[in-house]
Amino acid sequence: MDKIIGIITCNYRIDNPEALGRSYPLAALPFAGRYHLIDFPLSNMVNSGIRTVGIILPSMIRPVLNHLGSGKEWNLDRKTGGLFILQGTDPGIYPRNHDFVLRDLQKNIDFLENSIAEYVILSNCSNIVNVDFKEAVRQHRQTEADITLLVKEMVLTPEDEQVLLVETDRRGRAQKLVKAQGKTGQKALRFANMLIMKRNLLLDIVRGYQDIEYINIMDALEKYVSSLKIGTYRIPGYIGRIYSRQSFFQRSMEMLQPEIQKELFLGERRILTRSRDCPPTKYGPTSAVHNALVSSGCIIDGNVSESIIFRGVAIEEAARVTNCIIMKSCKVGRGTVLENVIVPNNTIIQPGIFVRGQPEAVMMLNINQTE
Amino acid sequence: MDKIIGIITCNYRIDNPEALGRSYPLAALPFAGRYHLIDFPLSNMVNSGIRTVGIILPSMIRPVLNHLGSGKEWNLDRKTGGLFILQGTDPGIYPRNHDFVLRDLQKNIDFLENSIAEYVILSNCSNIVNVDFKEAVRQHRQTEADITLLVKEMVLTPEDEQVLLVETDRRGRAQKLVKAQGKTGQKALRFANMLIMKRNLLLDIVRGYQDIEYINIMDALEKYVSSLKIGTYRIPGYIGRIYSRQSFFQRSMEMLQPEIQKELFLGERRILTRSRDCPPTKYGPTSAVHNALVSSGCIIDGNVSESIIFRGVAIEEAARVTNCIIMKSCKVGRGTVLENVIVPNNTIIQPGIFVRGQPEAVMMLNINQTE
Amino acid sequence: MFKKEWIAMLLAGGQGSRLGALTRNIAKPALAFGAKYRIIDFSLSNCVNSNIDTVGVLTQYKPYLLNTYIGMGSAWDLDLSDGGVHILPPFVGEEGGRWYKGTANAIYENIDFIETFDPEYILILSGDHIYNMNYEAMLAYHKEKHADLTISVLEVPWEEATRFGIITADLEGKISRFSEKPKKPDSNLASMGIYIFTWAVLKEALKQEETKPKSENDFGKNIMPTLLAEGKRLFCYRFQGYWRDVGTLESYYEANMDLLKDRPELKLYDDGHRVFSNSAILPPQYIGPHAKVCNCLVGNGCRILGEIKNSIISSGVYVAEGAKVEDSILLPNTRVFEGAQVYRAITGEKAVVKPHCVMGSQSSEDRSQCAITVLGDKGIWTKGFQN
Amino acid sequence: MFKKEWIAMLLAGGQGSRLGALTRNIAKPALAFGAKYRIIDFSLSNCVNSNIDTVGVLTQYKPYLLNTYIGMGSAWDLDLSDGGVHILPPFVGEEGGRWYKGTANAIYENIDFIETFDPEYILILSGDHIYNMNYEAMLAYHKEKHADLTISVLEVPWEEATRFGIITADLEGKISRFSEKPKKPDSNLASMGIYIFTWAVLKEALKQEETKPKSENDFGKNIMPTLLAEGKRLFCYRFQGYWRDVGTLESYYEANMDLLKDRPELKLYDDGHRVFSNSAILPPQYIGPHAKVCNCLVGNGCRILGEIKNSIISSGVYVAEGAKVEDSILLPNTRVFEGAQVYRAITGEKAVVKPHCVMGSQSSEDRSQCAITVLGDKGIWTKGFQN
Repeated sequence: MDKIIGIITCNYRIDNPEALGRSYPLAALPFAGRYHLIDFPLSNMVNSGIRTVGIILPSMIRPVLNHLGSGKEWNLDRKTGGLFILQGTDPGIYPRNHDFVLRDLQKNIDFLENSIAEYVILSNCSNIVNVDFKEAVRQHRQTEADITLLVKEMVLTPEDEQVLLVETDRRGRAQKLVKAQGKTGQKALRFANMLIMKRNLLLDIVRGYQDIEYINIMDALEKYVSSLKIGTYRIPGYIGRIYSRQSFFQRSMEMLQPEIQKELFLGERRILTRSRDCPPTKYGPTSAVHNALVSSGCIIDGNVSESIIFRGVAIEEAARVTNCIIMKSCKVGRGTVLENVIVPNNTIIQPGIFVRGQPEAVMMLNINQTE
Repeated sequence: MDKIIGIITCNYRIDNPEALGRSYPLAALPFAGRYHLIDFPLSNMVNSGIRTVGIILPSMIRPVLNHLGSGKEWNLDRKTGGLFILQGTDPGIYPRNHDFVLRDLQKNIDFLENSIAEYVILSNCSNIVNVDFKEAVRQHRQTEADITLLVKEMVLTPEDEQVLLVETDRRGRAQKLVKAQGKTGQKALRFANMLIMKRNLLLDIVRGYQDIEYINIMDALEKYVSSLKIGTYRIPGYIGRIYSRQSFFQRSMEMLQPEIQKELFLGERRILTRSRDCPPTKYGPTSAVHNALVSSGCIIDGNVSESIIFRGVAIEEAARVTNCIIMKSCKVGRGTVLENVIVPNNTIIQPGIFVRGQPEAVMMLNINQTE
Repeated sequence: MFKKEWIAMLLAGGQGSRLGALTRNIAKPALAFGAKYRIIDFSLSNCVNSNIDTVGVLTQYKPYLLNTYIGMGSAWDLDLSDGGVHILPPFVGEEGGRWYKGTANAIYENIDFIETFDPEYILILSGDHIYNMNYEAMLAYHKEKHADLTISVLEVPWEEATRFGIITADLEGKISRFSEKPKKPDSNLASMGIYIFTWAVLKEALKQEETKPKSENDFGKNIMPTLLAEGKRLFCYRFQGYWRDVGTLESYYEANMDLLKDRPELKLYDDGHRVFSNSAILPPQYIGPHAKVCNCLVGNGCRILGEIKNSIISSGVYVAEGAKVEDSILLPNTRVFEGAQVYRAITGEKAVVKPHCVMGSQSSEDRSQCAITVLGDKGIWTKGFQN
Repeated sequence: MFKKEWIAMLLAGGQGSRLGALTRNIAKPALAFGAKYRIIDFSLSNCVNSNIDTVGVLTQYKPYLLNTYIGMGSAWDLDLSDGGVHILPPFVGEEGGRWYKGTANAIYENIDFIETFDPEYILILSGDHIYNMNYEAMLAYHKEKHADLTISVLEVPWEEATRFGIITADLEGKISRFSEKPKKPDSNLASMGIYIFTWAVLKEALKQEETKPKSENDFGKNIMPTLLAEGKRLFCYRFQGYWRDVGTLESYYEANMDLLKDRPELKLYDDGHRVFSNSAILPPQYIGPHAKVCNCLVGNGCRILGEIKNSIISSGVYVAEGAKVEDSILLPNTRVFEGAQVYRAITGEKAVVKPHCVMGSQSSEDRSQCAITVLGDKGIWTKGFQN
């Protein structure tokens, strides 16, 4: 797949990002014990043989750059191709929920122009998915589509209100792009924020819209639905999207299902991430752990169930952690009880504390932050 | 030197940077056939055993990040330490010629706080120099200075008007920091835009000034001259500073001196840079080359003298290039004559052209730019 | 290459035959240890933590996995353009090929390699010891004593001294005698097999030794006695802390189990001295809804659905529901299927324990007296079926 | 490791004794070539440009410099976690150590390595050929013909056919005969020593060959004739373009000189097919005020103060003022001092030509008839002093 390059946008925004704790760019949001959201599109591209990936940075660049490092873990520390760090445009002005702002591509048009690739795959970082782009490109070629949108057939939940749906004809060709508003409970094809097109077509679109700067590529596409051949590729496996604290929590808990673990993290095309030198995790004689994902470097002496535990967490004796997400380097003191809580990085929780959120309204703990 | 970290500021500005051609950040200005200015402070730090370097980015981040890549060439693609990419503050507001704006350090204070290093070395990227920081730190320790400024004894030229001079007592302790204005022809100690201090002292200064945001660290130091022990370290070898197009040209031509080449580029502590795969340079049967630095990947069939030729340049038969800097991937057509000219990257100069600048007012060619 | 003050040479050629099936396919230093490490991680990490930037690794026995594991050393920050890790297998020269005859000969054959760095001192290490140590302090001692050879020693219980190479030294630390496994030890200082030589002295000694046709070309047996006899300055450097030679099944097992103690002597969770390793990217471990995990060290990518107790569970291990693992070491990617039981056993990489089969003795009373049951790499255990 | 469609095995064990002093200290594939390359760069770059991501490099003779040069393969983008370059020296197994007996035996000894990738096809290459080639087209041909073995061939002039291994094939490309250096060739298609085997077929053939005690275990001499005799499908793939075996001093010299032609057949300046190499970071070359440079290829870091003509000047070479180099190849870091003259010579790495000394014949008339004068690595030339 040396004829395909990827672009990942890290600078779109979601409603109320602060609800996820620190002001991370979403691309650097920690997930499933050791991953960051950008790992998903990046690994999917690399696992599909793509060797050149442009990363459009968010305004807070450090968490993303520090996570990517040299790109070694994705075999992207290369002489030809590799990671290209592209600067995003000022995020203050354009609307939220715009994934692919043409202005960002305009600013980095030389990345597209200097390439000799035939195709470009665009993706944002809001989906938890392991998708084989090779298959999608094969279909794109076979159907001779101008653009292929990756979609997922699903029953809409109230959380999906803001997503874009694709209405197709019988052969899968897009007829209309519509908002999901008011369609809860219906079965529909949700746009999965990934699309494939010829590099030259993308260049045409970017150049064509250079005066209307802050337009989202999807808004531009709406107008072309009749003139261009826009196909759809249905993602076969699991896909989960993160919009908010609650969907972040739900998606995280879905990672406790062994089938989903296998699909995302254990196969040949597994999701890759930055490797860190942590010792193995130690379970003491008094530990009791059930249905939990536990990352390395932890010392577990207490009780953990239905939870996600990140790297370097200590859970002391007689502590009880249920239905929680405990991010890296936290300490849960002896006898402390946590239920339905998300605990951000580096939080020290003293012994004997009791915090209980509700399953439908998970709490974000915000105490004693040392970072 | 695992007890020392480095910080390189890439986001200061010089007067009229456009005079150097494209709007490069100065850190990415090409120099001496294959180097960029950031190579100098970065290599000096690495060659002195420093394994952790923070880079404060300019607002145009791509040229700098693309040049640094994974940091492999400097052995900085590491698990512990390595390159830390730090975001600079908005450069629009503060004055030019500020190298070390406290606001930049404040914004990245966690880099300083998370470190366990004892000392910090700060440097900007405007000096062409090969300096052993180990020696400077040894002297810093020996003299028990709070801060050591790296300086160079020199006779001031009109170009040095803006620089900072350090007046010292007999033992080399700084008594006063003054501007060089009106001191042309005098012998003085010029501040070389590099300094050493304890990490904790730098943290104190940064925290102390958090309300006066855009102050340069040197302005802060002026006030401490009497209360802190500010020493000076005299750089023994060559040092050249770039302020403007003319000084860029002069410094470049100084690279034709074999002694300076040896000192900067050929010894054990040589300046390192990004390696690129270029074929060797081919000199045709009709070539005549004298007193020139020629980078790899060139095809030289014409005449070249007193010039610096970057990578991948083609100089056709009967072309005559004298006292010029030809940057990468340019083509100089058959019979074309260039004198006292700087030619930016990727310029194609048709056959039979004649361009002559003056030795004291070098021209910047600006035609047919494909980039 | 530019002059280095010191470089390290790591002897990693041993077959490790006393480890039986575990080292049938891999060199001993590449053997997995402590749920996520390989034995050589400890020596290499010690080098990095001691600011040694050049390490030659002498390999001979089935080196492929070891070579691949070490690679360019980037896992230990040793992928340096001016130094770094170098794998040194035996090679064919103009006069034909020569295998390494002994520890000293392996160094002798690589004198050219060493000379490219023109070192003052040379540190000789074994690739099969488990310990955290800063060699810088030992070098400082070597320089202070103006020694020709400094040997790192450990105080052992007197009753065990007969099992070690024992060093007799005066109050200053100057060595007067070296006895290999003495019947009546006059000292309880055991050699740890860690040497700092002044390179000029060692080079001379290696060349002399090569001229002796009957020599075993071994550091302990030949080089040290010769230097002592010649009146060279040999000193011992006392090391305090955890150190284990894991050359036998029992010592390998015990060293692993030491990590399960309440406050293990070997610190893995200490930020100041990190143990680096080269590990695959695996997800966090998953502990199932009916799992029981008690006093275990567990690596990444494990899926534990059954019961594990007092055990070392390496990366990528699968323990099915209803399976039981006690007092055991499961090496990477072992799979223990439903209803299987594993007691006081070591399973090799990618080994399989079939459903309802039993390894080791079920009765927990005298288990610590039993022999350790071993299943080799990719081995399949089908014995002891129980329903 | 996951299944690969194909992997490459690169034979780099040869001593290259016909290259004399140039390969006294290094394996032939590590010999410098063309002012900034080493011979193995061409094969490795071909692999990368053909999208092959797994290469085993079989080494045996003085492999240290080659190992260091190849490293983890990052210079060729071959430092991949799932594949990449693997150095494969001979090793000691349970039954003792065995050197590689021949080209086929070297592959045989590494069957375990190959099997970890479970390939369909295997590409066998030599580390001592200079050419740019995309092996993907050859693989497509191999698949199209349902071949068991495809051999890459080159049309050579009929009068030279007696110097090569000659392939006789029908119009379809099916091979009917193979004759090593035939006196009366019936074809002018020469084998380039590049093979694609269907792995299952090769594995079987290698195992059979091992059972024959008198076999030389060589691809050309043993494996190919056996497969032909067994009626396997052997095809030849015609390569168009520049290809040179640089196994002798003369062919090595000529291949270097070919690069100085007006339009060299070997394209080094072609972006579509890049030749990668692992080079030190050196400054641009400096051409002094009184230098004369005419028809030369010059590498980085050179300081040319004298006169160079029709020569290949590798990285880091110094030519003093008043010195003269003609029709020569100076390998990396050669120093030619003031007044020295070098004609039709090859100087090894770090060689020195002393002031006012002369190498080779000064008279330019019959120079091309003269033997090539060779100075080995680190050699010092003190002959022919003239003042």
